[in-house]
Amino acid sequence: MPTSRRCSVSKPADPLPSRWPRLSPLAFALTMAALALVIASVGQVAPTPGQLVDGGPSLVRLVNRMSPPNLDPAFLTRIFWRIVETFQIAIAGAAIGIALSLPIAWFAARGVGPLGNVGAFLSKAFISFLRTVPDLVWALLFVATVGLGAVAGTMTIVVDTIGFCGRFFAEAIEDSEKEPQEAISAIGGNRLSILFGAILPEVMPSFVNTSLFALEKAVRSSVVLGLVGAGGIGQELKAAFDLFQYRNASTIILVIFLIVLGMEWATDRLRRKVQ
Amino acid sequence: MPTSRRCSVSKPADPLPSRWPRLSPLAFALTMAALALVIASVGQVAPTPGQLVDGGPSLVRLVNRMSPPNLDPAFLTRIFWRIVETFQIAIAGAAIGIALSLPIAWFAARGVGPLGNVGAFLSKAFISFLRTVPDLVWALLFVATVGLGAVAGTMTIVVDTIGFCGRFFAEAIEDSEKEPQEAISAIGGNRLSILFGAILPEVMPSFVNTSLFALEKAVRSSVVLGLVGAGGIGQELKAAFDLFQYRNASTIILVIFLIVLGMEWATDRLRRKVQ
Amino acid sequence: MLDLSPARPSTARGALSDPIVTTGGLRKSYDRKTEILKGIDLTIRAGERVALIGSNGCGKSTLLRCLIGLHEVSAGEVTALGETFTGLPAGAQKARLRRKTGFVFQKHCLVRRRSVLSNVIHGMMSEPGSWRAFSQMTAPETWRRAALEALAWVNLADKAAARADALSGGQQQRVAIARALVRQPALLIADEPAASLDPVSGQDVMALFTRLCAEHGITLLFTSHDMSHARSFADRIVALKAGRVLFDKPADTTTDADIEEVFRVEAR
Amino acid sequence: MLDLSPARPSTARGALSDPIVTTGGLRKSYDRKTEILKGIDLTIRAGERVALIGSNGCGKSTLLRCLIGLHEVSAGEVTALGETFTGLPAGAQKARLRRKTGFVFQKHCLVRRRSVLSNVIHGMMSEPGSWRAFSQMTAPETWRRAALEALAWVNLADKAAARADALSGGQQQRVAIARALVRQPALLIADEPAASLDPVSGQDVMALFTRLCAEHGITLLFTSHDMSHARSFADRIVALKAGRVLFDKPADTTTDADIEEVFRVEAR
Amino acid sequence: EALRFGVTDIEGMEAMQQEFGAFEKALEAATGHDIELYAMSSRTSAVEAINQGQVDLILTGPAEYVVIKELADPVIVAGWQRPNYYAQVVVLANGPVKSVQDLRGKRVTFGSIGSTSQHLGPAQVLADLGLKLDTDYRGEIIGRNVAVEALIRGDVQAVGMSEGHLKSIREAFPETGFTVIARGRDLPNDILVARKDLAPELIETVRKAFAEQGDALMAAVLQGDDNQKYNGGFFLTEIKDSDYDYVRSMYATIGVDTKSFVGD
Ligand SMILES: Nc1ncnc2c1ncn2[C@@H]1O[C@H](COP(=O)(O)OP(=O)(O)OP(=O)(O)O)[C@@H](O)[C@H]1O
Ligand SMILES: Nc1ncnc2c1ncn2[C@@H]1O[C@H](COP(=O)(O)OP(=O)(O)OP(=O)(O)O)[C@@H](O)[C@H]1O
Ligand SMILES: [Mg+2]
Ligand SMILES: [Mg+2]
Repeated sequence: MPTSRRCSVSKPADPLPSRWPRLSPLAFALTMAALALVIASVGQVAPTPGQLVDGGPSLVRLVNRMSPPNLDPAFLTRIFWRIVETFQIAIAGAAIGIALSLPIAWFAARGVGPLGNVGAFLSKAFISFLRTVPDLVWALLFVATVGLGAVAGTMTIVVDTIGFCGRFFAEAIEDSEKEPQEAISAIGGNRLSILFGAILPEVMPSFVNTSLFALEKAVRSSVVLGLVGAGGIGQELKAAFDLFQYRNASTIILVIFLIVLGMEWATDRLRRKVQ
Repeated sequence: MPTSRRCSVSKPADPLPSRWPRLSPLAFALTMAALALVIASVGQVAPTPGQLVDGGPSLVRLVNRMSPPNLDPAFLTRIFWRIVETFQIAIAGAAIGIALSLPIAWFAARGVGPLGNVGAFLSKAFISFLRTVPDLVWALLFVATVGLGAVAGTMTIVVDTIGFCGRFFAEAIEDSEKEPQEAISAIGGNRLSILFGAILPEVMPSFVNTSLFALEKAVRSSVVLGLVGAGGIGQELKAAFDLFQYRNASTIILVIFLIVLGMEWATDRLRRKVQ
Repeated sequence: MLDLSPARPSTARGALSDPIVTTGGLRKSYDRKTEILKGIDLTIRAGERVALIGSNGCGKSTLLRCLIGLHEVSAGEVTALGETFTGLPAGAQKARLRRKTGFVFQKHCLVRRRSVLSNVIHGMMSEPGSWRAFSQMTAPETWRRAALEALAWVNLADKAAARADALSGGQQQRVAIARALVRQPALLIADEPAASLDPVSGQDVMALFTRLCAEHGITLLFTSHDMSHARSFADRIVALKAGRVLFDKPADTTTDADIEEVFRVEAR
Repeated sequence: MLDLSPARPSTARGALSDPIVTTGGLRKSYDRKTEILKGIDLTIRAGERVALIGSNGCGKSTLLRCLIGLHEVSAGEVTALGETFTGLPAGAQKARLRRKTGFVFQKHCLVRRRSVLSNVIHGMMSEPGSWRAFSQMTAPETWRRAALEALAWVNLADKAAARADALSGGQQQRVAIARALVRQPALLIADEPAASLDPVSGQDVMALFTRLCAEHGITLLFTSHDMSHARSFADRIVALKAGRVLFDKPADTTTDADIEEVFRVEAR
Repeated sequence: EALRFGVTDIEGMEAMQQEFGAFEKALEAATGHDIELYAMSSRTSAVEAINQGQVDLILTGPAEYVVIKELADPVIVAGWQRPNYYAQVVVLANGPVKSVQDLRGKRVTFGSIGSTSQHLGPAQVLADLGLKLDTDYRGEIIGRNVAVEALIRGDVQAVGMSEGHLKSIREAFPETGFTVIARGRDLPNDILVARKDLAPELIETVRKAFAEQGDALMAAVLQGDDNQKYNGGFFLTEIKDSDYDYVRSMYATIGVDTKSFVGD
């Protein structure tokens, strides 16, 4: 400080730190390789702006073909019941999936979970595995186990939800602020105490977001439920396209959009509640 | 404090706060309704434990049918090229999608973005819209615009990626620590300064996670690329199932699983780098 | 940026200069139940150094934050650096106001994943070409040098390359001070700047403030729980109690009895 | 939980009681370049109150954190409350050690989205049935009462229901103190407990510590930048400088010259 | 006891009720057994369901039958005739392709892998006319909706589909003209099969119901909108497995050996 005796001793020649972070040669090479890969890929398969501009008329044609949406009351009633059916399965599947994701994500969170780093890796691998095995295989398995229908549909959604929520919950847990956790640990709290005392309050908004996204995904997903003969709004949409009933399809899309918007709104409200 | 003069004035009868948070009647009713809905749905469509236990033998049978994986070199070579093809499209699509998601998510983040709350809501609605419109419709649009093939595939993945990353980026931005942002704002930083100075360093781990998940999703997604005739490993997997070549399918699943694990590992490394 | 060449004439003590901050009947409540500030009338003149004292939770930080629109004012009017507002200042007003203000927070609020130097460079964010202040990578050479100099003032030049969260509590506090000083603010607001500094560093920082105020005509408003700091480094002491100004006196006429009164707890 | 009935006999000053914390050649470096602690030998006896002083960044917080295994010790040995370890204590050791320790952090580290009462109840987390300490909703009535009482000690009983982040800086600090005190720790480690407290609250908190130490035989190790606190509330003062113990003296024989020496900056 | 009746290619229970609700009642009346309906959108899960005994009866298409026969060895109950069930190759009316021979070296898309009318049938038609898949033309699997867009745009030159598909496409694209340049023989019938370990008396009861009360049952089937494809058709009770050898040869045409299906 200039006015104090300290000032005189502060070496005037403290060097400016280098502008760029110092990377190890390996890290540098990897970064460059990744960049080159991205650029090469983008160069080969990205659309040119001209192509995009040309798309205007096709867009108009497509929209024309899809409008006006079919608002026939009988059709709307059918759609309504399909949505009820979908929601029932989606809510149950997402709720069970979210509940199961919580402990699994805790196990999978490095440095936080109770199983150590190896356990965390294995849990992460398990979550990835649930995600990698295609829906069709789960469908086969569940059809063989519990038969065709809503129960198998629920289980397929459970698996999908764990594959998704498990990863994002674990990430939120790993990224949550360390200080309050340290504080509880210093008082003698165990890992469970840290989880419930410090981590959960902190990650709640992120969990709400992930969970409601999982629910939304379950409602939107068209493939999964059909595979096990469970039907739902997604099937109706697929059927509309298969029969080239574009006006029916646009009605269904609009309805789903309204639902998604509603859930977006609910997510926002809930997140502000737990903020 | 007991030993000080303050002690004497502290009212001894400071009441214990009530155990439960006080909810407005409306909030209470809504909470109860939501709970009832979840419980009712779970009750109707959840599997019983017995059903799950019975599933063991079917699982074994299914695994038997899928093993050993087909390791024929010719087949593996084909798979390899399919994966290269898929990666090229997935990387390009995800990279463009992530790049576009950044500004959109900023617009969509309540209280942070430059467009105000209405702008944020509209941006969120836009992101939701991209997500709601089914892949098939995007495929129709892009095929009509740029023709069948890799470019249309890339664009479909771009749209999917924005629909996903837009939401999760926006959430991360909204949830990021407020104090450093306030500090920069107090010094006269504008919204862009706050974004680059305080928010981005803070949300980097979460962005890395979301982005690499989006890339993984693009690689895994079986439907999207097939829709526009861009092929890819997902298409190969679907064909293997449709033609009941289960051993081929299991090879493909294993390969995808290895890739997913690799990306999981990369995610972890990268996130620790930016931590 | 501190331009160190021709020091502006410091305002003579005692001579009444122009008001730079004025509050009229400022009230603030966070919720309907309790009002934290119950009508504060305060005038701070250019070049003055004012200490704000009061017991924990009396509303010092709240008042400081209201002055630059970090909190909405519930009632009353604030005029700071020529900008008059009620509630929150409008966008453009806020920008103009904050461009000339330096603010040191009680919680130092550094960006923990960035280097110390980057954090100080953030102080340039309201200069033209502000995007270059995003981090030390993008900053122009002059800013980088200015930031390093500001760090040298608080004796942390050797930590410039360290990550902000690898610093001790007191060191972080000093980085926040450097961030507020790197550019020459007309008004410097500092919320307990010396709270976690060791005795010598605390003295040094207060002396640095005094020197900068004298040389560049900076107006200083700071809070402190260290009465010796308040008495020796401020021209004036403003004491808050129960949401009102208890007294507002020149520092040299403030007595021990006055101070005791500030922190005395009344029967509720 | 503080059991207030039959106060354990406080250890008489002067009489040498058993060591409760011992470090032998404790070294600590965060990275390869600089060693923060360069061999600390320290003995703290049961019932003592020890103040740790030193300039910013000299390693006080680092030392305190090493004692309960929050940081890995690079070299040397620590014995605390009968647990001896090098590096990091093993899981079970850590649990036993921390069960008997109260720790007040320099950054108060409250869980900001929980109520003040919940935060204090967290102090019970190492008691049997620890899950009930997750929040005030699940806690048994006795713990809730004990927490409210601890809050009353620091004069915050009326804020029990507020969210932790709705408190002022000094109030948060006091909540952290209540959290460390709510259960009767054998060893209380407090990192600048009075840093952002107003003068009277600071005195009060230090007096509270003293009283609890006397009544319950608690051992106190605290850091402070307020030399008057160190001198009047500690039995012994340990000064750190340049990674070593500069002196370790009874508080009443520490002179002003000693203290000046601690904070004097040598030419580098 | 209840007979579990599954239909492939129906999307969900709701749709199943709508299409086959009336038929369910009629079949209950005709057999005296309770009937439960199940929907299966994928043939993979259909195979799984019949193998695990989750359904007793499956109504399915010819290509699926060949697979199920291979993997689950079911018992044939009755054929469901679909008049006008044939595959065709569709091109743009005003496009460059005027005959099948023009398709040499061009791109042709098939709707869904292994589907009788969209993949096997059209490929067989072209093969019958001398065009070999993947040597004389490039065959790709692309959904009908996208394929039609691509056809209009000129990316592909022909699309394989059934007669019903073309009808709905003509309705959706009134401004575009489509021409059929090749058409196959009528495809084998849809078929109702029973799982192999279902009690023979039960199978006999069902078979008798179709033989004796076919008209009533068909009238009930025709209550469903999508089931109009059976309009004018009959239940055929004299169906042999060898009737489907034509489908097996179609599989061979697309390069799939039906013996290589992996079952239990
Ligand atoms: N976000 C908030 N919501 C509700 N009440 C708040 C909030 N922030 C502060 N308060 C309350 O306002 C009062 C004043 O807080 P403030 O931070 O201004 O105190 P202070 O004078 O700066 O105290 P300290 O010396 O401890 O920093 C306190 O009683 C606090 O509980
Ligand atoms: N996580 C870390 N990584 C690297 N260096 C660190 C880290 N934490 C602290 N340091 C360095 O260690 C030294 C000692 O820090 P410490 O927090 O122990 O100081 P202190 O004595 O508590 O200071 P203060 O009085 O400011 O709280 C400082 O120079 C600091 O820069
Ligand atoms: Mg304050
Ligand atoms: Mg410290």
